Amino acid sequence: MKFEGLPREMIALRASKELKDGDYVNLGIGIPTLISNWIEGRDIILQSEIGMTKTGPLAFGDNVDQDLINASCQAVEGLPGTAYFDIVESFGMIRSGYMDVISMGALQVNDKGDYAGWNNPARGLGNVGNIGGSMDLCAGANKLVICMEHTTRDGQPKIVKELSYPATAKGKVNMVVTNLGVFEITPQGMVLKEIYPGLTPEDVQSVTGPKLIIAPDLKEIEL
Amino acid sequence: MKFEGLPREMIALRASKELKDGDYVNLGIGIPTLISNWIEGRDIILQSEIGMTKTGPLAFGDNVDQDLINASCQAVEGLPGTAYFDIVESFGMIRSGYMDVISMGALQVNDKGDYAGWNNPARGLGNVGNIGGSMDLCAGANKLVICMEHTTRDGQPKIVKELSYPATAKGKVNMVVTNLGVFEITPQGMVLKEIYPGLTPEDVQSVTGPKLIIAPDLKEIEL
Amino acid sequence: MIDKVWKSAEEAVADVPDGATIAIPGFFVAGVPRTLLRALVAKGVKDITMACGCGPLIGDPELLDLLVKNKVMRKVIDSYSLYRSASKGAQDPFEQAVRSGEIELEVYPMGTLAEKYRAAAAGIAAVYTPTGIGSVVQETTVDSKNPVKKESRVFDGKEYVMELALKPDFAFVHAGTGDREGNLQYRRTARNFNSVMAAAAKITIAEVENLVEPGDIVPEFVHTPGVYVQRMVVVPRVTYAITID
Amino acid sequence: MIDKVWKSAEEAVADVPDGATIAIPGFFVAGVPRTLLRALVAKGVKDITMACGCGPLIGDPELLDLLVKNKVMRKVIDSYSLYRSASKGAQDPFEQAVRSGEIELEVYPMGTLAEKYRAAAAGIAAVYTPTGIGSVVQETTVDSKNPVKKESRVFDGKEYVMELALKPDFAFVHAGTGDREGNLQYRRTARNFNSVMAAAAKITIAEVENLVEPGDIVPEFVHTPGVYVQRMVVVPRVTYAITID
Repeated sequence: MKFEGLPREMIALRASKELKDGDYVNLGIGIPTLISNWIEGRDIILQSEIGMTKTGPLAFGDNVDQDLINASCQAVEGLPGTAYFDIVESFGMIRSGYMDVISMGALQVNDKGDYAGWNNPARGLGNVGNIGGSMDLCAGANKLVICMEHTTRDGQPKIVKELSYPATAKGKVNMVVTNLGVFEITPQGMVLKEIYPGLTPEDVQSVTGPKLIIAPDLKEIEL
Repeated sequence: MKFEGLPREMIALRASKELKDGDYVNLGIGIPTLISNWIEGRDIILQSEIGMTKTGPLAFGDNVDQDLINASCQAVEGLPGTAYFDIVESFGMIRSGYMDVISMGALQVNDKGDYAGWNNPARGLGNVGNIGGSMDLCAGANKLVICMEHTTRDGQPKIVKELSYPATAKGKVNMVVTNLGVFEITPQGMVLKEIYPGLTPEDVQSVTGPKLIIAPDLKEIEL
Repeated sequence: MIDKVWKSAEEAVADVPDGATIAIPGFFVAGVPRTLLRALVAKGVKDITMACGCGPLIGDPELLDLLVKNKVMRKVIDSYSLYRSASKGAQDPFEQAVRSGEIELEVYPMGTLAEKYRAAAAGIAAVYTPTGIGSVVQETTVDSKNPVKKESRVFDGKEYVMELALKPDFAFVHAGTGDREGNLQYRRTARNFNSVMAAAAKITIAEVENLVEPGDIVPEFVHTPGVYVQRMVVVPRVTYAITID
Repeated sequence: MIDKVWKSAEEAVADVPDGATIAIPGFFVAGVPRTLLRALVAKGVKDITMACGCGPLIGDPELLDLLVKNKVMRKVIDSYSLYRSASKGAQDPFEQAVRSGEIELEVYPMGTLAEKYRAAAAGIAAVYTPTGIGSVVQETTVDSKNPVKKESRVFDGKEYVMELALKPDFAFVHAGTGDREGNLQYRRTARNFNSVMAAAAKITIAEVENLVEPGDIVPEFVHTPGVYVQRMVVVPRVTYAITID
């Protein structure tokens, strides 16, 4: 079973509404990177773990500089107020909680707020993989929003009862935004707060591992 | 018993001969600070723990800037090649061994290379005192040269069998330069290597706590 | 537009509660947040712990007297807080308050204090440092009232002492230049403890001599990124005596 | 006069012995010491451990192929050393060498690696970091051949893992500007791991695009003080593709 739901850009748009003016924010590779397209003109400061605050838009043409990239290895621009710093400072501010919101992609999430994203065992490389900055970002997150497709390409749930992939962090996820809905992790479990127009909670439950709690005020996804 | 020996400036001159061209050096408060008067024109780089390499001479008149002081709170100048950095970097480089030579004053030294300098119990403040950067400098020292008067004002030895003052560090001192002689700390004990002209080893021993080893090639202090 | 500038030092410190721990940078006379400290005295507050690095209070004796007379401080943490001269110290109201037990004094090696603030700034719980091995610092905190035991441990045949992060509630910092978004630059040796304390504290209030607009500071040469700074006030550049004697 | 400039990259790396651990900064394409690495390949050396931070080798695929074909490396330490695409990775000689066991790969969270180099730079034996708690990183090193157990510990009700300092024998660094005494400045995001690795290593060799005289760099804006740098070489600024795909 597979439902279409929101395109990736719209998942990013919905996630962008979790950011408040004045927030310092770090966006991971994948759908989270697309959030930056939806916050232009707002007072939201993007941190890039390579060592930069106030990361600007993607750079093109003469503005491309190999010494100015974001954490996804894309050429970017600075902005008035940009600061550069070294990697030690960059991860110091991440771990000690200066990021108001962090958004990451994921391979799997469960209803306890655990998530897996750094190592897909199907690659056959055993216990090694690309950790990058993901575990540090989780360690320091004040609000961790996972943005992902609701299911794998072949329709398997990515919201699962127990992670089968190696965990990136446990109990750190606050919210999950997928193409089918918006979910909040609570001590009682995973709450379906917003749903893609035309789907029923039963539809969403049918492609979700753990039993969902349906919010009493469930509404359509707000874009 | 008290012998006159070298004036403080000459103790500093003798100690300055322990510095090689290219050395990075940190000089503590007291006689060590005077060493800087003897190295002008040489390729010796002074680090000041406030956060500065290539510390220049004392500043006077219009060159005085309250934002440019050395670790002894004296106005100083910069030099071409000066770098400023923060306190974390400053003590990082001290602890991890980037200082080739460190020179400090002392209240007491013994023949095992222990020394006391941060807390004079006679002040009556109990266990508290001014530690400053002294213990970090000892922890990172490659070569620690103590410069001091050989005895207290009332003629008591400052080179002692056992420290009666609280230790700054243990087993870290390599060399002691006093008004009466130059001493090296070795696994066998304290070796009198150079002596003030006119004094005998017995004279020096008479104002020194531990039994001295007299160097077979004992000579007059080289200035 | 993000604008972290407050109207006055008095407003910026108005919510500092009794009992707070405030990080005070400065190395004797260099880089001390004198205006914010005077605003704190004027506000009237008690039982403050002043978490210092290297003698910012004896670098400003008039201020130190105000702090003692107004009974602002319960405790001082520092590496070099006493006058070098014992006879001058005996006359000093601060040292007298330490002797009488009215103010608690806890001292650390300077580099250890730097690491304690740095650990807090970087989300690190504790570090193992070689500094102080063989001294009383290895065994306990050096505190005029309540020494607390410490742990040490051997790595690769060498001893190290475990030091815990020290996270202040507030930091007052002093910068030569700052933009409205909180990016700061310090002059010469006035940087010292300012940058690490700005990063370590929960709320950082920066007094700046020159206020500029975002973009005016070359981005490679920012010393304290604005993310660490919550409030700013503009202060005049005042000249004062360079001495701790 | 102190002058740390050597005639060529080849001379500057000539004494790197087989089996050395070399810190290689760079974040994918930014700030990678490409000239020094090519000189190392040309010299011919074996069993090197490349201690990286964030994918400087996959940022320069031609170089990575050279390193693998010439069997320069015994081990790579990194946080992000594999191509993102599994299909591209399967074609990659480096990934194949990891699979076959010819090259050992040890991976850490990026911030943990930064702390490990930083601890070495600062004379700290170990730190307690919250990163990796709840993952395999808490229990052991993540190593393709020899995972080693780690310790964790609770401070104030929160778990932290103990990470040891990582001190390289050499660091090769790349700076935009440097003076003859070794003071360095990095451009924009090319700083990344360069400054911490320069401070961490026993011997640091810096390749610089612009060589200037002492005094030409504003002293407040030095990123790496010259005390950390033992050798320098001047290299041209080469433009290359910005991609890891």
